[in-house]
Amino acid sequence: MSGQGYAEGRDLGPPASRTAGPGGPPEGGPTGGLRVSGLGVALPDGRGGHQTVLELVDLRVPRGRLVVLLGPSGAGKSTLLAALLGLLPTGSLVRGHGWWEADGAEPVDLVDPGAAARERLRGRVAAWLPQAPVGAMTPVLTVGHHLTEKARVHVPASRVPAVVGEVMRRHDVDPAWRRRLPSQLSGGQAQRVSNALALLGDPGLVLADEPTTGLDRPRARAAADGLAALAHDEGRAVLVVTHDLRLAEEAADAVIELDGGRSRGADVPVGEVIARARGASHRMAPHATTGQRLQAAAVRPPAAAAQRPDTTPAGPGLQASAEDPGTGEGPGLGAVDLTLRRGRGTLVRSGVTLQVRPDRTTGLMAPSGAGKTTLLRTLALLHRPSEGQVRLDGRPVRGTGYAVPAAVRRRIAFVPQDPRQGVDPRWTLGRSLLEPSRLVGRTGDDTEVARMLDRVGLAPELASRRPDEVSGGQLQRAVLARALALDADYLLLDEPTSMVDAATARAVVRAVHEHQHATGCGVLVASHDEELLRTWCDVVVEW
Amino acid sequence: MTAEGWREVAGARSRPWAGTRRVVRRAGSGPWWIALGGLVVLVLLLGAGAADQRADFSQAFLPPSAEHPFGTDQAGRDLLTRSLAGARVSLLVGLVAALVSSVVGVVVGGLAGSLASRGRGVVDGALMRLVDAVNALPHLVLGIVIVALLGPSLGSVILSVALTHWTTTARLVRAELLALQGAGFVEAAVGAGAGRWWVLSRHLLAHVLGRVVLATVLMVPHAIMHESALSFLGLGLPDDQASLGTIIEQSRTAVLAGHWWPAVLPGLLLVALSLAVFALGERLRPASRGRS
Amino acid sequence: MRLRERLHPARSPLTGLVVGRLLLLPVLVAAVTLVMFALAQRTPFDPVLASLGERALTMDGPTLEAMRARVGDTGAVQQWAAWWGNALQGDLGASSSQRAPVATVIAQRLPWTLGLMSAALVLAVLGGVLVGGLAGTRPGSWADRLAGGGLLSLQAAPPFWLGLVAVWVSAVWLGWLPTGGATSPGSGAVRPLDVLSHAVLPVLVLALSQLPWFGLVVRDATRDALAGVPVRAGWARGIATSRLLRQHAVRPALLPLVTVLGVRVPELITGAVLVETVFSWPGVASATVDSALRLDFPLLAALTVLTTVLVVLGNLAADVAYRVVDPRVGQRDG
Amino acid sequence: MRTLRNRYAAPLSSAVVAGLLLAGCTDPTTTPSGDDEGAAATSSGATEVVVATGGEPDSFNPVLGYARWGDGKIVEGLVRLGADLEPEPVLAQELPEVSANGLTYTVTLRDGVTFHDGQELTAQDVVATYEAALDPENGSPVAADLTALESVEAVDERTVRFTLAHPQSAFVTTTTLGILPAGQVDATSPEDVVGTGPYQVDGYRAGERLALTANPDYWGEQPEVTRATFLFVDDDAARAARLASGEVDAALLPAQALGRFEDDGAYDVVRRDTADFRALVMPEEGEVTGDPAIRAALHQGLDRQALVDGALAGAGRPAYGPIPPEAPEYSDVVEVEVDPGAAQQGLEEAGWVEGADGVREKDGQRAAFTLMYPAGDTLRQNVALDVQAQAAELGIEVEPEGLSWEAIEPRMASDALVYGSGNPYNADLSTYPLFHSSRAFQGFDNPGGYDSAEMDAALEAGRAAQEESERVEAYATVQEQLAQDLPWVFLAYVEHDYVIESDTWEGYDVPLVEPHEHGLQGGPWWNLPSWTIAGG
Repeated sequence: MSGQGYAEGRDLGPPASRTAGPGGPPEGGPTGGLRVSGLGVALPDGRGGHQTVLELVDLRVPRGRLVVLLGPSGAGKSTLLAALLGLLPTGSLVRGHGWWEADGAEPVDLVDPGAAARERLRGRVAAWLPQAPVGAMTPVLTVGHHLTEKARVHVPASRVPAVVGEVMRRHDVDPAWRRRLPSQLSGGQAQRVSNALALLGDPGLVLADEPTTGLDRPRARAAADGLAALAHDEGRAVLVVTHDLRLAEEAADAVIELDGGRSRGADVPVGEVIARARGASHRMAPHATTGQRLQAAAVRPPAAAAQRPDTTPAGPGLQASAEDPGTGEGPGLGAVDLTLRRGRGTLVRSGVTLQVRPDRTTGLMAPSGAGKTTLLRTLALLHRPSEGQVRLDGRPVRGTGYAVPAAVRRRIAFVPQDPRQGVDPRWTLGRSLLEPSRLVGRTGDDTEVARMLDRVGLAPELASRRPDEVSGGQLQRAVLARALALDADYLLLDEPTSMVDAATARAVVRAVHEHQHATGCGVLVASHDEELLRTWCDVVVEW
Repeated sequence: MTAEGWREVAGARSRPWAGTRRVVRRAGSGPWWIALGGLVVLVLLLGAGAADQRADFSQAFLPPSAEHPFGTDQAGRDLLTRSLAGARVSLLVGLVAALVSSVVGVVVGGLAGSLASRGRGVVDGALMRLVDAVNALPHLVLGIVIVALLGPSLGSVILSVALTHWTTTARLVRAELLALQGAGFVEAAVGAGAGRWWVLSRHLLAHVLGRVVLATVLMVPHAIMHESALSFLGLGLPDDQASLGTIIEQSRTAVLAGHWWPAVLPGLLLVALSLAVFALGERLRPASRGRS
Repeated sequence: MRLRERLHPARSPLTGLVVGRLLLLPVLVAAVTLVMFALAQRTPFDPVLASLGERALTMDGPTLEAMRARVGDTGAVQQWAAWWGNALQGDLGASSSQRAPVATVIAQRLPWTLGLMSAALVLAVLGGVLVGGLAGTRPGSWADRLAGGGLLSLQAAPPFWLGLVAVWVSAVWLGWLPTGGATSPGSGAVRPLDVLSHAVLPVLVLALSQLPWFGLVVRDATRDALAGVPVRAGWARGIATSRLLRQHAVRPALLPLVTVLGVRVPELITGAVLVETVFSWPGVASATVDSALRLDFPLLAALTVLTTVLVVLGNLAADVAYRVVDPRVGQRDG
Repeated sequence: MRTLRNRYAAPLSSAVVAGLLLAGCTDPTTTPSGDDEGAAATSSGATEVVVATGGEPDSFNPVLGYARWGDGKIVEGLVRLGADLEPEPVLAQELPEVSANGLTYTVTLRDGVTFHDGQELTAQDVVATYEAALDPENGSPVAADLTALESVEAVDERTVRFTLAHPQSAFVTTTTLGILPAGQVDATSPEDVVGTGPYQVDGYRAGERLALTANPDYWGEQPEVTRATFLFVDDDAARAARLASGEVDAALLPAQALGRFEDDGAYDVVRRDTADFRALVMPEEGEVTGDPAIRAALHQGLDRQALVDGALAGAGRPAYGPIPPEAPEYSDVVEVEVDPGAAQQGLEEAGWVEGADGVREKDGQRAAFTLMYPAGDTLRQNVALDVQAQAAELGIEVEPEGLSWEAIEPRMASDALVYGSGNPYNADLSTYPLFHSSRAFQGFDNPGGYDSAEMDAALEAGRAAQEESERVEAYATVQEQLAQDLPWVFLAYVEHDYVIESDTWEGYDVPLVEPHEHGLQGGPWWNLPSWTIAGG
């Protein structure tokens, strides 16, 4: 099959057009760039079959341009980069091409150049800026070792020291770091080393994977600027895959959306694509009252939310003055001046004050690692705060876990981020779903399980499956269904959409909305996805 | 998926990491594991009725033949029969020792794990220091001491193996309990109002037991090795309860006289037995792998 | 909370570790010997028979009974305290099985055991890295399967059996390698070449019995490294495949190997006991067996203490090495 | 692996060597007196011999049991027993002069004998050595031989007088005790043991080896073999291995391990007759073992020759009593015609009838007993297995059980035991401790608890006999009692096998009958000083 497919690929010939993309190359600069046409990728699913991740992707990245490929987690963005770099897992199937056109040379297909050509290409054409720079370096080798090794790919041994010195100067890598191991670098230092490593040898194409993950705003902006400079100042073709709308907004020359394995928006101006992505919240079909509030939230300037909750009540939403989320008084689930530590005492955050009100959806926006999960677990009475109080309807709750009366515990439902952790792997989904009702002495039956599954849009057959027999998205919804079945007064959701596809995310949001509409419970959603929170919540607290 | 146009990327199979995925998938499966597992059963069944053989010195040291596949020993006894009986003794000693050490391990680990999670860190700490201490003892030397002082017998061999090997299980149980305390599904049950007993009986027990069974099975080859080493050193089971180690020990002199089979063949059986039990454990592994 | 702070005062984790273990050591050694003395009390262990050895069998009955009558019955704790009292003053007692002061026996035999163990360890590590690296960098290949099956089988093979097979092969077939002792019996001198030729088989067998574990560790770690992002990133950077395998797959796999060497000390001792017995190597490990078989209590007690100390120090070395060599450990949360 | 090899290979491989050298260079096991240069200079093959014996003797001090029969190469006694079991003078000028009442023995010492350290041998040395052996503090096994000795005194520098409490006909055989200088009777390490023998200690490693060189000042003839190294190798397999790899010239080997060496012309197998018997001790208290019919059936029904051919691999001869046929005290009254049919018939007549499982029964008692043997002793294990097989034919169930001596001792009163002992020199020693009622359960003496007034009287008479004929008569009674009561079932004298490099030495093949104890003293090297170099 592969031989035949390869031959067909050749028969198609190189693309005729060599004109630059929208805007054209900078004057006097290099021509050419990346042109992905009709690319599809199917990954082996581990059971002998294949799962199509990319259906049909077309995009072009001319030299001197920065193109952002937008898409939610799991949309296949990283797979696209893997296909271009030759890093697809063994047994993957591809179709279409990713042509790389260099000055006047014969275009080469980066996706499938043939084994011999791949050996010539790798490391020379495309630079990969992986998501976590430290994790992409071999932990036992020093920075200097990495750089020297890379330099030897490109230049004879005699010139290696000079080349390494040059690239270190250019990328601001302190000579003292040469002897450090990757783990001894800070995040910013690692980023610079990673850049130096990737760009040594002067590749024409830069492929960056989620460059802003885990960075706060200023550092994310710096990263975006750096990438833009690679395109605009150095004339490289830069392709950035991300789900960060702001990055796209700030740095992109063109934005392409990836959804359902297909690319869209190649011919549309950046602003429009971003606006459409922002507006995508309408797909989540909120219930009426929330829907109205959304409009107001969407137009609010982003910076307004960036205040510390301990100094000023954060997230001045529509009714901010009436519903001050910071006092911990009155009805609601409140955090009052909490100090959160994790593990053996690492300080996560202090002075946390927050109020989850009934029939309201509160959003908590923070980057990864900021302590969202710790706060949610504290509010769910699973984690003991080192200082401060959790108040339920104004009364402080003492203790955690078993120490709290069961009736009190049942008033708060918590949906953890990773659904695989959330259900007993030995139990069928049906048994897990019935656990809350069994705990209060009711013996649930199949119809009850079927109703619960239906609420989150799952088929009743899933009740007899075990967790490892369903997909992550299905499991996420099942865990949500169990939480909803508690009929709790407060529902705490930790990154409910980060690990699922767009369809599941929509189903999750819809189910929560319907439940809230029916019961009037208070909801707290923690996420790093600004767009999700802005379009969903009544109040957003930003850390 | 549309059938046409898909192709495999040329040269992908030669990438350095190409095989890693295949290996992970293949681990713990395959018919030869099952075949080896069958050997254990075979040994248990065939070894059962073979103990009482009378000596017949006219048949001493016959090389392997159709009649005596393992040959005969210095007293003219069929070595295959003796080896199978010996393997059964080895296996039983291994099983009992592994069981005893698992019981000790579960008690200590369970105590430490549940106390640690209730904030009784001092007891937990003390128990874990005990585990460290026992771990710091040289197993075979301690076994030698125990057997030497208690006198060689089935009981002291089992005791000496069990007393030195419970720490693995104890650590495992404690770690498992602590990890499960924070597992999402336990927290979910607690959040839904479950009490300690509910969580213990419905969730924890099944998980921990699965692990313990696996650890016990994997400990059996180790215990067999210890037993045979002690027997080989003349500190293990006496000749009339010959285990494989004893049989090999008795054949040491014969090897030099050119009679290789009494030492080599039972040794091969010992290797096969250990591998078989190990393989059985590997088969159990995916079944008891709950999380992740 | 306060208690915890008191138990774990603020200090460098490494010093804390070392100090803690070194404090644990005397307690452990004291406990082990106490258990030994207590066991000796409630067993058929007969000090008179033990000290007489074979002589007891040919000895005049009345004389034997008279000697028994003279040995007073003292409690385990008193015996234990007396033993330690003497030991701390440098008197470890006399070994009946070796007919020499215990201290002399250990001083004479320890170098042989340490020599055997260190040579075997070096060979085992080298061989393990070679086999494990070869197999690990070719996952799923026939070489990998062969190495995997071979290592597992070798691991399942008891060292004493390997030793016997080696003796059989070399004594019955080859006939030119000495199969026992450490020096040629004819001369009193210790000549390096002579020792080397005697050491070949014991060292090889001990190395072979330790090799599978190292090989499997290296193979798995290499395979893990191979499946990780750094190898892919290196490949995408254009690093040559052979170099990639060496530097980015095998080399990271050596790290866990180096750090867990100390943990293997008990297994190494186990192997040494068996190998020394098979090859009549004049080390402490075979003396342990002798002393146990002849109930030579003073020597057995001293050797148990010695091996316990060795194992604890090995574990400590492993932990320290782990923290020193792997900079990532210190930075992990909690 | 290139980088790895370049950078680490050299230090690693040197570490291997260094590790071994560390062991070698610091080897403290050679004695300071060990003369390495001498060894190198005289490495002319045949003048040196390397012998692998069994385990190391417990002591090299004759007072503590070394060279009990006067055959030590380092120490010498007043007399020694020749291959014909006749005493011959060594340090004594001639055989002791016995007084008429048999109570005083007077010995005149040989002239010009010096110890290895240059001291001259005097009567005081003899007295000190014997007094040390009598001292209960020393726990000397020799004391058992000297029960009759009341006092020993130096008449003058050259004359020693022994005074006995009662006459003992065999007293001369006990004057084989090796003589030490008066100041060194409590020496423990072989390096401190100073004798008058043809060889002196030239290097010793505990548990490993003892090296001897010819004593240049020896009073007698200089030996041709000037250097002998004895390796102590407990393990039969290891001994065979070292012999096979040519490291040693001669070794003690069990018959089972002879295989290859018997067919190999480069080796000479020396098989020695012995008085080293193996017997079943039948406890008096045992329901089955104490039954006369059972004992008689085993005595008559066990085929000794088959046992020798099978369990002993031919290395032995049938035994019917504790005294070997070579000894003058031997009486053929103990011998029996093996007849399993008659044995079975005897059992039937005594009421032992065959049960459902083929095992005989009498009054609900099954004819079954446990037979203990020391674990790890392959020979006794084989004997036990053969007895089990043969007894099964008679309808008696024997269950062999290998145990440590500690475990055996408390069970000797109830369970049968495979026992080994015997010497050709002294009938008193090979019977009195084993069968006299006063010795019942004393240590390992009289393990079955046999108690017979007639036997006690006969043993005492034998011990006190002055005349040869009187003694022979007494032991005839002893053997008659044994044949009648059958407290033990004697099975075989075990032959001792030795392998020696052929065509190198001569003179080792003497018709010696060895005692139970063998190793350093026995074997072809029993008369090492009189070996001659072949073709020389």
